[in-house]
Amino acid sequence: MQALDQAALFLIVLAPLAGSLLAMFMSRDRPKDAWYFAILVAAVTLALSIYIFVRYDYTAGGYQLSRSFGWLGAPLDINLSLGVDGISAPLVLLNGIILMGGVLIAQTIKHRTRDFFVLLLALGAGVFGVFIVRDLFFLFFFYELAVLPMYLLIGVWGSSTDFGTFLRTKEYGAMKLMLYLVAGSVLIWIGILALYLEAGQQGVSTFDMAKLSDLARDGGLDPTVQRWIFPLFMIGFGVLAGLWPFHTWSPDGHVAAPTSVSMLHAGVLMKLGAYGIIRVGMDLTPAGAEFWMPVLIGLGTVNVLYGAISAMSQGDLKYVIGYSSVSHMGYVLMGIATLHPIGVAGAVLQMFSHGIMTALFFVLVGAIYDRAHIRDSHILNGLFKRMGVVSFCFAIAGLASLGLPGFSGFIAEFMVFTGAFQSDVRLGFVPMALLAGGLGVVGAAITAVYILRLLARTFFGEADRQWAHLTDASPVEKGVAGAFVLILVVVGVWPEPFLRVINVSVATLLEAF
Amino acid sequence: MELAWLIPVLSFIAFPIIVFWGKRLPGGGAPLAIGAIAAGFALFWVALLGFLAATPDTEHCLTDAATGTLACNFQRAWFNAGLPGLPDSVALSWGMTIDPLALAMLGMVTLVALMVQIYSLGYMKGDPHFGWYYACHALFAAAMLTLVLADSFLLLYVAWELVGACSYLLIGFWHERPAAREAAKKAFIVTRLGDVGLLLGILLLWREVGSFSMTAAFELAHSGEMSHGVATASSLLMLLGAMGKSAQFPFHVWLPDAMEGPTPVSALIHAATMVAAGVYLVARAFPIFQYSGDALMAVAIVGLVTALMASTIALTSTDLKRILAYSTISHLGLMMLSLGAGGYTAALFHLLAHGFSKALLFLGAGSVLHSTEQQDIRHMGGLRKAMPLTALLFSLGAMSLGGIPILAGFWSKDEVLSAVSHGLHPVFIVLALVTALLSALYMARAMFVVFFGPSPESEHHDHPVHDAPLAMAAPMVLLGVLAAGFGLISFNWPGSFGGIGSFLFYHEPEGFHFTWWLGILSTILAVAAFAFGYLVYVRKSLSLEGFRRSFAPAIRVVERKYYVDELYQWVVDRVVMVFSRFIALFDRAVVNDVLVNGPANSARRLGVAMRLHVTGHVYSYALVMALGAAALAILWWWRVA
Amino acid sequence: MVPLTYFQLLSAALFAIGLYGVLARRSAVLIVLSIELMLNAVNINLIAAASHMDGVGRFSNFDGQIIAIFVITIAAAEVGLALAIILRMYRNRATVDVDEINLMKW
Amino acid sequence: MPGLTENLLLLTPEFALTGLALLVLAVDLFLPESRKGWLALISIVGLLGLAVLSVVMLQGREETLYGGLLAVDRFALVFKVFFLGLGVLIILSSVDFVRKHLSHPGEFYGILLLSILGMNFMAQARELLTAYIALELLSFSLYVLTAYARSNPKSNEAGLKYIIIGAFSSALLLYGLSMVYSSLGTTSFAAIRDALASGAGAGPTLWVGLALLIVGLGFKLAAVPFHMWAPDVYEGASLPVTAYLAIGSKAAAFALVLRLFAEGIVPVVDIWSRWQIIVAVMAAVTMLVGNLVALAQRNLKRLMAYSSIGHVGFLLAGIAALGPGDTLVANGIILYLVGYAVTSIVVFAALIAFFNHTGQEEIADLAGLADRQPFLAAALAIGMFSLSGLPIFAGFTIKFYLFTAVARAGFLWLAALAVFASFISLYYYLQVIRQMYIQPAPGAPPEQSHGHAAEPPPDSNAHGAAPDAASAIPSPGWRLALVLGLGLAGVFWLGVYPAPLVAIIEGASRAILPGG
Amino acid sequence: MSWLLFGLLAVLTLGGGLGVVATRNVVHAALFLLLSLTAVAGVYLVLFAEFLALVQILIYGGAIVIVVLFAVMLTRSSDYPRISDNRQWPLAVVAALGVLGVLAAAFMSRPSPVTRPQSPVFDELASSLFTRWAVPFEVASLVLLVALIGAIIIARASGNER
Repeated sequence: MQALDQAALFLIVLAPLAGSLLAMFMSRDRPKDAWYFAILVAAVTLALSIYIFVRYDYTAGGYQLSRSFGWLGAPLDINLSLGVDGISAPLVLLNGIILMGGVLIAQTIKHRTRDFFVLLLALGAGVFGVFIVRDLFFLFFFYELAVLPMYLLIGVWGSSTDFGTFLRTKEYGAMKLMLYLVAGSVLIWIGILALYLEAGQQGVSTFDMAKLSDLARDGGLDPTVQRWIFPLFMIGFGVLAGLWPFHTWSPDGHVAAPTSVSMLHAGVLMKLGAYGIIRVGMDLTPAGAEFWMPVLIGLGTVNVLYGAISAMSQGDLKYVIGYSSVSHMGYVLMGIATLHPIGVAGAVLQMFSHGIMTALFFVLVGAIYDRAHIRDSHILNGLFKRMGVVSFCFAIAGLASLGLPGFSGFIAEFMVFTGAFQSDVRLGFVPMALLAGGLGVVGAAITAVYILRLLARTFFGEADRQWAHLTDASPVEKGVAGAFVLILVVVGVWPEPFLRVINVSVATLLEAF
Repeated sequence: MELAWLIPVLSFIAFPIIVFWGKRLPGGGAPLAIGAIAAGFALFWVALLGFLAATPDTEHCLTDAATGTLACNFQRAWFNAGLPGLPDSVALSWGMTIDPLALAMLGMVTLVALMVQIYSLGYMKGDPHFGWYYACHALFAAAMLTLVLADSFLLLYVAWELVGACSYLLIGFWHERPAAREAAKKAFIVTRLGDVGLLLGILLLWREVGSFSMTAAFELAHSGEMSHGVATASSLLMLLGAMGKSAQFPFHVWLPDAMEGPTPVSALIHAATMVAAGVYLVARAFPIFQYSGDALMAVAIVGLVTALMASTIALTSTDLKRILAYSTISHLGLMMLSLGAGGYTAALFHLLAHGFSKALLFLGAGSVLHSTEQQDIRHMGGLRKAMPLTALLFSLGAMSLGGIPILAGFWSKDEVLSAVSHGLHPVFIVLALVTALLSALYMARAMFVVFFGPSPESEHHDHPVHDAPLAMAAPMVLLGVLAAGFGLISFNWPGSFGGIGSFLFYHEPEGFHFTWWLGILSTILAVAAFAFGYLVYVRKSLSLEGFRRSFAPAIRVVERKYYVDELYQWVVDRVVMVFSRFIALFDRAVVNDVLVNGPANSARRLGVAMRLHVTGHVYSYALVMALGAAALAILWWWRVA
Repeated sequence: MVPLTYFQLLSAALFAIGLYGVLARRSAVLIVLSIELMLNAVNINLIAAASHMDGVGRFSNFDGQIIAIFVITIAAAEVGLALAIILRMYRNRATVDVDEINLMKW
Repeated sequence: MPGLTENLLLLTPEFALTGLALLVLAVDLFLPESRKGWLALISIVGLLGLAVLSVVMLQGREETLYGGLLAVDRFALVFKVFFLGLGVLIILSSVDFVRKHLSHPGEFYGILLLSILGMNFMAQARELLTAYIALELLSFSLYVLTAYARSNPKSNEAGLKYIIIGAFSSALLLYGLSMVYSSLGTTSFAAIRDALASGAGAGPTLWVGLALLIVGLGFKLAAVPFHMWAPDVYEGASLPVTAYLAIGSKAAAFALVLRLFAEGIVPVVDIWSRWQIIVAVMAAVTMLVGNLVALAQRNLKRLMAYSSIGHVGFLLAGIAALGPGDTLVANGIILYLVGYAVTSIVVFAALIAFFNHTGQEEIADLAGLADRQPFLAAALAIGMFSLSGLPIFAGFTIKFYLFTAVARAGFLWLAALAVFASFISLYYYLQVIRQMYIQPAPGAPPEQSHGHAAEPPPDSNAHGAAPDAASAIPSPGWRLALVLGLGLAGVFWLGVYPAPLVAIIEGASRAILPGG
Repeated sequence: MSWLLFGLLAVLTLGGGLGVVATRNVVHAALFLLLSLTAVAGVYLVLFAEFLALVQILIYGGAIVIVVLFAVMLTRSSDYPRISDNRQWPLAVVAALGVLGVLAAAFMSRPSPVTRPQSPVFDELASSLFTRWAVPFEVASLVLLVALIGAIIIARASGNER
């Protein structure tokens, strides 16, 4: 136990990374082996992520399972410092789950299979890294590492779609996604440098987030400077979180991406952005965060409504889900921006919940696309008759996404609204927050509109003859989808195991405000 | 009494079992659902007796200052939002309040649900998704019972949404029919619009109270410390939710369409229980509404408008189930009106009486539909002979709702009218009486046309029309008894029972009060209406043709349901979807193509343009170097000088 | 005595002439010749400075001349190699006109 | 008066290197055509031996020879080993190319070795003329190597342009040198520093002289606006020579510039602080021009040329940010040079392997490489990702280090601009990767987009069928594979754990930045 | 006397230079170069740098100009006279004047030292060259070696290209 505690965090990054490197040396001609190997690695990381989550002692709070490895000394002071807190622990678990699901679903990849898993595991390692490091350099390192494989994953294994009036090739989707995310990271990088400099002015030249956080809390960072730095983080990380108007990479990326990549993309990658805003923006530049939160809450609201309204008139299933992700990430941003314990905790829970939910969506859309080779909801119909399990799960995912109680999304969204309604306790933007909360609720209603339209149009009813050949989900797909549904329900009914972990760290985080 | 938590939980447990293993269970899982609800009904009696035995000294129980009634609270921790112990965190619990209001609803819901589920055994026999049907029923029952028992607004909202979802699933049960799909979607979305208000109202209250607990909110309102504006705003917002669920104008459009679902579902969800949840909500939050005052007025107006509008439409509708649906809307409006007038007891009494009667009517209609496979009353007639039991029970229900004395509806409606006459401006009572008259008229119409009128010549039934089988008949009989006799509980009977008003009241126990002039007037109106109906539809001695001709335009407006559906459709097609398409186009053309591709393309074009400076001529390279050298030298010199 | 500045100005003028030649001529050979002019300007400057040193360092007044020797050496090597390349160019392309020597551009 | 033999021992590696070059030239005369491969072997073994010799002999020595002309210090040693190692890798990757595409292999290797000697002296020079002569040794070698493929018109043209512009710039540099000499009477870096500090002899002649020196060095670095020769020369030269140009000559020039600035100018803070901005602007313009113009390139070598101009911009930002006693920036520059070299060698080795089999060098020619030769494609992709500064590869770490150092020195805006410029660069690096991984190989069936209205297309996973035999490329020979392997290992190592290298570099920086 | 001599030599130097950059005939240009270089040697003499003057005459006047003339002969073709200035010559004038301006301004901004020109004796020069400047000297020899090898390889008639 002691030994595992010491190594768990290191291993959870190392395992997928080493898996990725080892997979490079596997034979290209035996794709099945690569799949089995990837499952093995993913299972190890899943086990580790569960261990980490369970092991997190919510009564103690703070960062746990911490380790630090020296990397570069003063004046840079970069160390590979690891640690999880209540905000990252659920996200680590989320990534473990989604990575496992993604690897399983990737069974259908037949082309350059080995390379696919090499990249997918590297992606997983990057995401784990971001969630567990306590050093700005390594945070940025893993952040970019998570972005990097996306280009090839989408570009090589993706699909191009002709929408009649416009064309979305996989090259375009991949290129845009990559450029967009790296553009965001440009801002982050500049922000990190600025933060390092400002801390250096105070005699604390370091990239160590713990030290920087202490410095910020002691009032060591000039508030004016923080106000300049925070927007860099807000937009930089916001790009990855799908912050309006920097969101278009996301739906287009989904449309181009293969199923398991979409799962990771929407399931965890977008969470990195929101996590970054919390972990870097709010924790290290609290005064800046406080100053800019009215803007963020406004943008979050725009996200919610804009995403939902856009989703309403989309025909392609992946566009619908993609825009719906934009909309749902709006709740996360909104929750963060409330600066209220309930709102922020809701945002974190929403990250988890949306991760599972949207991954489920993509599993199902992928299953449909694999069989029908089309994702146009105007052409597909009556799927319930042909693909009962898929449709059933889709309906459940849809209900979860419109915030139906009993599913995790409700708890999270409700907490976000609650936070928004109370956030004036600390800040002077009551009308803003009330409006945001109110419009957020409206957004949930709009979600109902497009989800139900979709269900009615595409899944219910009689099927055309051309869909007679469709078969229901494979056992692997059923298993993954079922597991996701189960998680949605369990968290929706009994969120306490998650919330008690999240609450403790959110409270610590918000002490700075 | 604490065992009451089992009532919803049993059904909750039944749901997944039926979903996953229904096919392997005997009877497709139906016995499990029925068993669960039957146990719930039994437990209701346990809870009722426990409550009646309780005093303010009993553990968990105390007299609620805001409502003036005894209430018992039981809680289990659910989850904490925010770190426990901090001032702005909130601990949420699974909690139930057992008080007269909850018990009354509990009894009605368990009973009607039980009846309907039994009835469905016959009605849904042979359906390919029989198990799924019962699973949904179980889930619905669980959610509805949770709604009734909930002690916090949040839990209420949870249940509220879940019943909506069950309604959605059950309306869309026959999803192969496009109309059913559309109706399900419409029902969910329209109620969801109202729910936006409900959730906002709840959140607004939370903001004021700092807790989702109803008791806490009521106490704050009762003590007068709640801001008046917040009370008004949040109660109006909650009213929106109630209007959505209870199909009040202008959210009423979903309910008639919801008749696309199986008829027992209509009986249970869209007549007796779920649609009453709106009224229940207003009653539950009555302390806040009353504190606001203005909100109560809004409730009254909404109720009156709805009642009037729906009853006129019911008169012109030709679909049997839709007549009943509009009737439901109208009666829900009356209940709202009563609440708005402060007639708390009257509203709830009417809710219960209407619930039994309307369930009965729907089950009767279901029986008719089941055997004739026909919904249009113009194609029916004279069914009295073929299905006497159904005819009897249906007439009982219709007369009860029409306000024929002694039957349950008469008493409850009179209570309502009495409350309205006491609590509100005279205009209200006049219009309420009009509604009562209309209500009797359309009930008479439905009853006489279907069962007593002449059988349409053109209709030849391919298979013989038969009366309801036992599984369907037994529940109807039981409900018929209630529809007939339920009104009797309103009296002060000798002994300890002081009538419903002594049990279910707000602040002050109420005795039975009967306003004589109103009673007589309404009796006259009801009897006249039925007599008129008899003359018109059975005897055919009166003709409405002249009336129809002279008021043709007005009638057309009513027949087209005041164009509310068209208005909705127009808004959706011409505003919402157009806006959505605009946003989608904006997203692609402006946000993506201009703001995203634009800089990217500009950078590339800039690169293409800039590369021209490398001309390939060695002398121009040298020239640039020379100029650069001169410039650098000048700058270098200038900076240091 | 002619002051140092005059020699320096002479060198600068020669340098500028050479520079003009490099920038303005089309024949590669002439460009090479112009570069030689520039290098000569360097040498004038070096030797003039060396001759006018007032003994800043022990060897200082020699150094200019020594540097000039190196410059001449390098210049010679440069001319040789450049002309060899021009010759090769001429053989392959039959031109020494730098206007035509732009297979590669942009 | 110090004699010729003064501390001759300390120059043993240089003499040995000269000897090695002459040996190769001599052996060439006696080797039959089929055995010319031996020359490369001799060179490589010799270089490795010299590297070991240098480390063993010079470790820990801090000396100044010939009255301040040459330094024997940690800085020189680090660069010496770097250049020797680079020589090994370049020769390894040239062998196949030379055998296939060039004549006179003996002279090729001999001149290459002599140019390494020039680079070594550039890193050691503490005096302008010595530096200049060393630089000319390197330049002349490169002129010859560039024009080496004499039947190739592009090679001729590149050689001609290179030598003309090179001679022109050396004239400018020499004129600067002469102006420095005329104002100071001496040309050692230390004298420049003293003159700047005391003001004796300082004046416009010195300023303008220094500016012209920078012009001459700027040409060598290919800094804007002295960069225009670079794309043509890179394109015209043979691939191994291009690699050598991109890595070696650049690194040597930076070694020289670094020592010149660190020892001659930077210590005089009040003057340097006024000049920094000029260098910074030059850096800014360089990185922008290089990366923007690279967006419009189609030829791989030209792309690499503009890309390397962009990287020079980043390195110049480091030069601009140099400060007295601040080793972080100097570390950043040296680390960047090493990381850039390691990455570039991977890229060029892969390109050489590709060219050896196909004779193609346009970006579009790479189409489908991932199917035709996965190893090459992966190596090239890793190189490209690293160049664009993405993590787990050297590029990320070195950029982060350098930019942090630049920002820390007070040039946050320049660091920000550098970050932005490297973002622009990502686009064209991705274009290369796109060709290899996404575009189908020539001859493979074109992939169609899945239309919504169209017939259901074939299974999306079925595309990119195995390439036909014609388009497949055999795996690179063992030499190139070795280079690629070593390079990739270096790329990963630097990307993950550069601390040991940083410690070594720190020593080098201290040698030129006293008080650091 | 020295003024007169300097003036004459300056005129010859610059005149030769202008001739190099202005003439249309390459052979004339080479001869102008010879003139200019010889005048420069004269300038060295004015500066008492006899050794350098000697080197100048020998290497430039002899070797380089001859090489140039050889090259001109070898590449001679009918189009030589046609070649003159390129299109950017006005810009070239501006650049040249600009550079001249900067240099002249730099030189003139400082008072000239009032020292007599002086010169080292030959053996001092030689011993400095072979002691202190030994390394550059040897490197320069390698430069010559490289240039030599390169010139041979590049200029040699092709035939065995692979």
